[in-house]
Amino acid sequence: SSSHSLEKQFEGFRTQLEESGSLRERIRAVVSEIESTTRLTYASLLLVHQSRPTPELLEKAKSQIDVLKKHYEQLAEILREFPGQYYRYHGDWRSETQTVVSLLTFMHWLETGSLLTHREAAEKLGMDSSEFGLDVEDYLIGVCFMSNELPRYVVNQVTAGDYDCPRRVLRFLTDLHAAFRMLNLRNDFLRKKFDGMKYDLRRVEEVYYDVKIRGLTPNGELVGDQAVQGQS
Amino acid sequence: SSSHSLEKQFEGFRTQLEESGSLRERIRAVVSEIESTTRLTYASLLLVHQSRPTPELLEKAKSQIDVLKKHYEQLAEILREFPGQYYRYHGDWRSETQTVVSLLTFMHWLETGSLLTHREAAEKLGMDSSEFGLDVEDYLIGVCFMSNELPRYVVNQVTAGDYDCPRRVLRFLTDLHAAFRMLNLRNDFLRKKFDGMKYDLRRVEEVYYDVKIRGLTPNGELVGDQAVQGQS
Amino acid sequence: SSSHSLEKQFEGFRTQLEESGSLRERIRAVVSEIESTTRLTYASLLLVHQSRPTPELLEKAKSQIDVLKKHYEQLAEILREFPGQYYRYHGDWRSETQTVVSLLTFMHWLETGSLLTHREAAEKLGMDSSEFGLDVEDYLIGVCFMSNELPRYVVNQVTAGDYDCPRRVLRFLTDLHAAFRMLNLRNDFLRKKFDGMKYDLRRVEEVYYDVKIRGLTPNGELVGDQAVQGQS
Amino acid sequence: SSSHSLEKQFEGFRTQLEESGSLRERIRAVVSEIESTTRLTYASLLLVHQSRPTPELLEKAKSQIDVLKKHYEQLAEILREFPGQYYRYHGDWRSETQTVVSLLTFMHWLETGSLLTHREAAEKLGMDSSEFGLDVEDYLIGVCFMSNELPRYVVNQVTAGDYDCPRRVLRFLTDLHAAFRMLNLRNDFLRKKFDGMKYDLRRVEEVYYDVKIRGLTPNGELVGDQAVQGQS
Amino acid sequence: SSSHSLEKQFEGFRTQLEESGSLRERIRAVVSEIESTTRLTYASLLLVHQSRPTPELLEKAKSQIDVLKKHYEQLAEILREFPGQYYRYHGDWRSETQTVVSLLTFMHWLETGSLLTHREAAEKLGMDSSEFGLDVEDYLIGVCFMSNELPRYVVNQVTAGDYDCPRRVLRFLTDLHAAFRMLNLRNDFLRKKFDGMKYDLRRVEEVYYDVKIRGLTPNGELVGDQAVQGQS
Amino acid sequence: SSSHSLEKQFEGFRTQLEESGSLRERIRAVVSEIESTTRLTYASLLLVHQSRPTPELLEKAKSQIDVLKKHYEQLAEILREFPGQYYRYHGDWRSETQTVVSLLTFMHWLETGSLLTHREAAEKLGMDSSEFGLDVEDYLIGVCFMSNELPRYVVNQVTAGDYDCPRRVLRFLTDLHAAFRMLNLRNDFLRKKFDGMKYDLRRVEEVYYDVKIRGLTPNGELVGDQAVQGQS
Amino acid sequence: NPSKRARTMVTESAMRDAFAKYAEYLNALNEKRERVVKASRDVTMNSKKVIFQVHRMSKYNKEEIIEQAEKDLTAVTDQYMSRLVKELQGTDFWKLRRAYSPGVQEYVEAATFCNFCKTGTLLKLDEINATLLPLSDPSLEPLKINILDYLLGLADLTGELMRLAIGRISDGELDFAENICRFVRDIYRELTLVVPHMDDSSDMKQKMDTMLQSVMKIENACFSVHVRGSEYIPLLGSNDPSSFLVGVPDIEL
Amino acid sequence: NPSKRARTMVTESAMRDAFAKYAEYLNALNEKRERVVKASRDVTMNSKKVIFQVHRMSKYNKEEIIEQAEKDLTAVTDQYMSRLVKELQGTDFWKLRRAYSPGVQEYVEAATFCNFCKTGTLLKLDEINATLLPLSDPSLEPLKINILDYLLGLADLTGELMRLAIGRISDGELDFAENICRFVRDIYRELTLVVPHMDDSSDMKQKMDTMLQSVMKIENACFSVHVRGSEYIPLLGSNDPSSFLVGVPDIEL
Ligand SMILES: [Mn+2]
Ligand SMILES: [Mn+2]
Repeated sequence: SSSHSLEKQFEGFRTQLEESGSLRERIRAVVSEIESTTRLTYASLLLVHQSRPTPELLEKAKSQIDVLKKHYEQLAEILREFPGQYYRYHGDWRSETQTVVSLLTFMHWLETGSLLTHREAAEKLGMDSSEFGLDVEDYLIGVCFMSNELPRYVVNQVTAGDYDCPRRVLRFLTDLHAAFRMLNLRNDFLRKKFDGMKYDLRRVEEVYYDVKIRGLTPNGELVGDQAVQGQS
Repeated sequence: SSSHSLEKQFEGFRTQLEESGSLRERIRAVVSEIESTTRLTYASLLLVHQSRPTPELLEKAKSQIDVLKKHYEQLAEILREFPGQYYRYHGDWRSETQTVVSLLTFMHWLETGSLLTHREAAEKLGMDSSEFGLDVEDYLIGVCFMSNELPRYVVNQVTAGDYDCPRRVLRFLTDLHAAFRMLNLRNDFLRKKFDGMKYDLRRVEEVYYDVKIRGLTPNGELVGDQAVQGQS
Repeated sequence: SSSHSLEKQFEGFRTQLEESGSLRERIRAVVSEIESTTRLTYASLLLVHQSRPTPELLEKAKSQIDVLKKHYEQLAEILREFPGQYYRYHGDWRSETQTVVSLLTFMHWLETGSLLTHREAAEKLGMDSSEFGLDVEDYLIGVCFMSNELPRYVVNQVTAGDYDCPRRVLRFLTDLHAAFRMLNLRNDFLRKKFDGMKYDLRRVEEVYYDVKIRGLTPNGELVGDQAVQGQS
Repeated sequence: SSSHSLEKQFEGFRTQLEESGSLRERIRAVVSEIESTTRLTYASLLLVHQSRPTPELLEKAKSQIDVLKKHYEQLAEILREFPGQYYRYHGDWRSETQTVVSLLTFMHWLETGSLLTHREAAEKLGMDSSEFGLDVEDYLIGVCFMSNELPRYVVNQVTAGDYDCPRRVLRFLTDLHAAFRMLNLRNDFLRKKFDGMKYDLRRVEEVYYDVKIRGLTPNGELVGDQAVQGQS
Repeated sequence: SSSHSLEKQFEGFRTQLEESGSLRERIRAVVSEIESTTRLTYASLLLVHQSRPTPELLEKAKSQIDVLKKHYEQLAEILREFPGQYYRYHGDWRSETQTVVSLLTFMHWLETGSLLTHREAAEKLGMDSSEFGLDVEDYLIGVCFMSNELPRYVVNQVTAGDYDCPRRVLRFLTDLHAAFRMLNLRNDFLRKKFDGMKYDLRRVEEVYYDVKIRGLTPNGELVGDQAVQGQS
Repeated sequence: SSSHSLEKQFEGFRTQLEESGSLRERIRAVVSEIESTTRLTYASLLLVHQSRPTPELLEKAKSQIDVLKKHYEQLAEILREFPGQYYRYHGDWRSETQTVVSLLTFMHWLETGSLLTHREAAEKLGMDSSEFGLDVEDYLIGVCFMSNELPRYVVNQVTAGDYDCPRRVLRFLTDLHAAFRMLNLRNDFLRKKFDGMKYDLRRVEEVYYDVKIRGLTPNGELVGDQAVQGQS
Repeated sequence: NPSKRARTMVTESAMRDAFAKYAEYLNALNEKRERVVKASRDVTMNSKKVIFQVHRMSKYNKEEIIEQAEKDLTAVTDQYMSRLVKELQGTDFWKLRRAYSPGVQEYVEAATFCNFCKTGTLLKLDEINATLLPLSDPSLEPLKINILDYLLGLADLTGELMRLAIGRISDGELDFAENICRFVRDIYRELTLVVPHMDDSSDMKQKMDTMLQSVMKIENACFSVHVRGSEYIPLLGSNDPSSFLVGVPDIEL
Repeated sequence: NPSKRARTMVTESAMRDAFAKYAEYLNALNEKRERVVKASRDVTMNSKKVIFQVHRMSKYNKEEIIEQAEKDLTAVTDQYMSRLVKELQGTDFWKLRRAYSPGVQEYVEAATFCNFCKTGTLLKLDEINATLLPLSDPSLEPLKINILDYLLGLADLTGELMRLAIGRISDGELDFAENICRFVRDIYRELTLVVPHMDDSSDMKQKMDTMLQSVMKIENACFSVHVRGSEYIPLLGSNDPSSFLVGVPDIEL
């Protein structure tokens, strides 16, 4: 009967949805591990605001990256069983991955002063295969999150006596902001985050201004004054 | 019969409702172009905060104004088919136009140090006909937006060594603020934006204070107490 | 000087803003009169639900239409001073006008048994010029409001012994509903109002069958079209 | 000294602020009693919907009115200590008093078929002094609440065989509704409640229709067409 | 008849509701005058930030106080017709009165260097009767608003060469802050405003130290209490 | 050091909270089973609205109760390990248990026409020990949910030709409502649900009215007409 | 320090190169999404028209109306769904789901609505997907409407069925209304079991509430006709309660 | 049918009996809850006063102020917490938690605030619970503040510490402010690790945001003093940046 065939179709739906549900549970278990590792790493990295010696902190944090990478490999493995469904479950690890990216890029910046690229980030996480890649938007959002850390970092570094820090951060952030402007962003989450970067930039400019107007220089001498005048 | 004439009347309604719907879609397409042009132009103009040479930046930005003007002419053309309906669809381009005004007035201020008038702004956009004009409130809100850029500009100019900038901006902003105070604003969006201008003014005063108390002068020499007293 | 020309320009803005403010106040004063006239007229017209003699009620109500017309002429006059701004202030009289339309169409139906057309309604209100017209959606919403009165009217008429009323209303409402179905409505206020009309239709049918099944006819005989014509 | 006189002044402010806080607590305690008494009284009165003998129910309910009156006297006493501050704390007992009014007016209507006046209601609650009166809007809102009970009452009375009830209620509600329409209500809570009264009226009309069309009369006999016509 | 007495009662209600409505309109008309006078007075008083000569500005502002007083007398007069209803309409003039208080206390401080007391403020506004008084919380909030002006005032005075100003303001604000700390504030609007005062205090201290550390004194010598007295 | 002892304390917190978290996970797993069993049972029981033969439906549903009981025993077992913490985790099974109660009481009512008591419900679920009991409020909320099913049930039963159903349900619901009124409810969720029961009652009264006024009786005869008259 | 400066410039230009790639990627994605959204919007608009067409049904013109609606639906499939299919081909269907989901849901609503009016049964997901198959390039993976969009479409379908039922009762087609009632109840019941397993069930839960309201509106309408009809049986002397409504000669109107 | 009627009456009266029991249970519970809420409200109000008292601190009266605050806190413990403990004794502490949680949180805030000002360290949960132990009847299980309420109280503490820090900087007590900064950072960091494990972390998450704002407000204030101070080193010829603020002779004011 009609009612019976209805029942049968829905029976099938239920089976499929339950399968998808249990897949999701497996994903979530891994994601929760990622989240917890990230949190721990972030917590110890945040000691940079207290001006603890950075290399040590970075060393400790780096050791966690491999743990993260292993988790992402587990994720990749799970999804390999369901080809073409990466984006069906993407929402389950998006936000955690964005935080991971912000962590990685912040660490990289502390070490090198430059921006970790998408490819490099993906490699570090083992997300560089075509089936299980690092979503570009997630990478970019993570970079925005990283930018949010910088004003606080600058403020605390100056308090700790590093008067050259604002200049370095301002240059980096200005370049980063300019690079972002090359992107044609839709009216979405990434756009909103990028709009927020403007405030980071403004805050760093203010800190730089505070240091500059008081003539505070890295070595107690008028370093680079001519350069500044040359630029104006 | 009655039922037939009813039908005929509603046939007419159907046509009208569908026309209005498609008109709105055409408007939105143009407005989205305006939004995108404005965003790009603004992005390049904002390089003034990084002390890039202003004349070049202005040159580049100005070339975009004509693009904007063309878009507004398209809007005007569309609305010419529907006389008297400017304000029916006004809400669809308001907020974009306010940003355009803030762009134009900022550019003009950078070039001349004075406020682009409503008439001038309207002319630049080809919104100076009686059917398709530049709404006064939109103009005023745009001017408020422009004022929001000034504190940042001053901070960055001082950092770059232009110690006369605060004085110039303070004078302009003081006059602008006083002019706005003449208006009897209702408790609406414009009023809220104007209330915000107070904070811009305050910030510029602070920067002027910073420069003044340190005796920093346009010529890079320390001005003594007498100079300060001389002005008071 | 620059500061002086600024002042002069803002002097102009003040004038314009105050004009617009006082215009709005003038509009509101008139609209408030319209609202109050409509409320009183409706209140007395609604005595038809208490089976007061219809011709007298209509007579009294009609005399108010001219008052309303005068008010709309005042509105038109006010707006004539501001050509092209009809839709700028449209929101200030929309909802009141919808009620007026429902009043007019109800009266017209009581008198003639047919739907007052958009053009007729506009004429009665003096809203038939191209600068100051009756918005089609307002008209349609008003018609929906009118339809809401019909079930109540039918119930009370039958209670008072008019057993032919359900038939007449049912025919009218069926045609009206069919006409509305021709429109491809968006999911907005009008659509919602139209959905409600279906319930009016159903209630009137129920009453029609109640009467029918009991063989309650005005004269115990089948009344043909002529009766309706006799009523008009 | 200046600093000392400042201190003394603020000492006084502290006392005043604390007094006002404790006053509010006292008021709330009494209001909570009023709320609870009202709820219980209402609950037993609502047995009229189950066709319990009305006089007994009324007797029981009336005995609670004196309890309420005592509570209002407590309120009055508390406020007597703070002359002129009735409306400062009015919001704390408004909504409870509206329910009390709806209780009183319903009881009165059940007993007499007429509306308890504002003065009578105030007297019953001891709110008839000039310092501690019954706010007119609260009274009117209470009356609207009472009207909401009537459709249910009519339905249940008819079910229980009282076929005359709809006629009586309809007459009362029609008069009440007409009286309310005389008021020029602002767009506030009272207006909204009054708008709801229309639905009560409509429902009672429907029940009256049901009874009428079936020829159900108070005396259990079928009334023919002539009776219906006789009334019209 | 019952219906007639109903009508008569509601006739009375109509009168009362309309009275209350028109009372509110009358209040609002006066309050709008207060608002506009205050705004203009404030606008001209705020020229002290541009270092215009204070005595002149005060003279001009004072002349407006009498205008304000007259408006408050109008309010009092209106409310005298409705004894005990002060707090019924209090919300309609609260926020404007807080601004008025901040204006008065700022002017008084500019003239005398001390805080205008609640009683004095009330007297200046003719709000010193028991029926029409100045609410204590409104006074306190007004004082907080006044404190918000002081940092800006100090910054601009120093810019203009008045190096003694920070010391005077700091002493005043320190005392005021201490006095406020005596109050046990609830977590409401006033508490929030008071929290803001701490930032005003800090900013003024910073300016004080800026001036101090540079040895900027009016005459190059330490100025004692007598100077302050000299100013008053 | 101080920072170290801080760390140690928080280390301890984390361990405890993680334990609690894993306990919660175990609870949730069981609750999810309960939820799924309940849903299935409910879905099949809802066929009573389609007038399938009730005894069969009840039989099928009853067989699920034992499954539910087993799940509750699992819950009890888990919590036995954590004495005194029943109410810490109560929120995790509240809402599901309320639905279970509504299911049980609905089934019981269908079978016996009477209300399953708290004790009986607890027994059926094995929640009758002192450590792991059925919360009284959960029971009462469940009963309210059950009441929400009744209007729909009555409507569908009448459509299926059972004209006595409204009378039976009305009597039950009236008694239930009266019993609830004995409770002194706080302003919480239960109170809100109970307030909703009023609407169920009203709806059933309306259905009873609809059937009664049309003289529809269980056996096609005028059963109990005299009783109704006797009551009036 | 020129070398430092140089290094920074290198860094900066490396960043710009990287971002140029991101920009390219995002532009391509956004443009595709934009096209898909537009296609989806067209599908929505035209599916709504099909639904409106079905609502124009009366007792007398049922066949014509449904026939026309089916033609319209076929046109939607051929003109608009095919465009959507083309835009999506070869792409990850899940990635752009949010861009086309509204259109697909409305299409499901229209297709199942037509089908129910014609056959009284539920058009299955597989059947819909079968009609879409010919639209896509055989070399690529075809677009399959996923379960979620299908179920979301069904949820909206019940609202339209409710409107239809009220209309049918007005037309005296009691049996039709009762069929709808049964059908909607079945769907509602089945959905209660499936919904908790759906990926993102939050908006679906709200739709379930609306759906229950719709079911009850139909039930109340059927109830109302039933008690009314029963009252007249003694008056009419008929035994078939449904006959009374149909029996009223409509020509009179 | 008299037997049927009788049966119904039995049912009805059985129902009433059952509900009489529920009513009794609910009344007892509600009254207890009401008393606990009142006790908790008193604890809140008086704890707030303790906190306000601490804020009255200046550089010169610190010892007195803290001593007075501690006395006030002891009074809160003895008069109000003890009432709460008495109301709760023997009860399931978790069941009524929502009734007393606000009071307990504010108490934790006050106690840890006093303690920090006195010792510069965090008063531990065990220590607080130890002070509560003597308040309860030894034969009954004593009230222990649970971890959740303790953590929620700590979260609010940071807001008060921020206010205190701004005040201390004003008073020239830079070291004090820096201590606060360090302490608040530590707490914030530890909480980030603990919060995700909390039972109901939704409101705590919001508190974490507020807390980060507080941390940054303190950091910004310290920054501001620092750059200002550094500027004057050449002017003053001093080497200790913190000395400049403290060094300004306050008597002048
Ligand atoms: Mn739809
Ligand atoms: Mn606090």
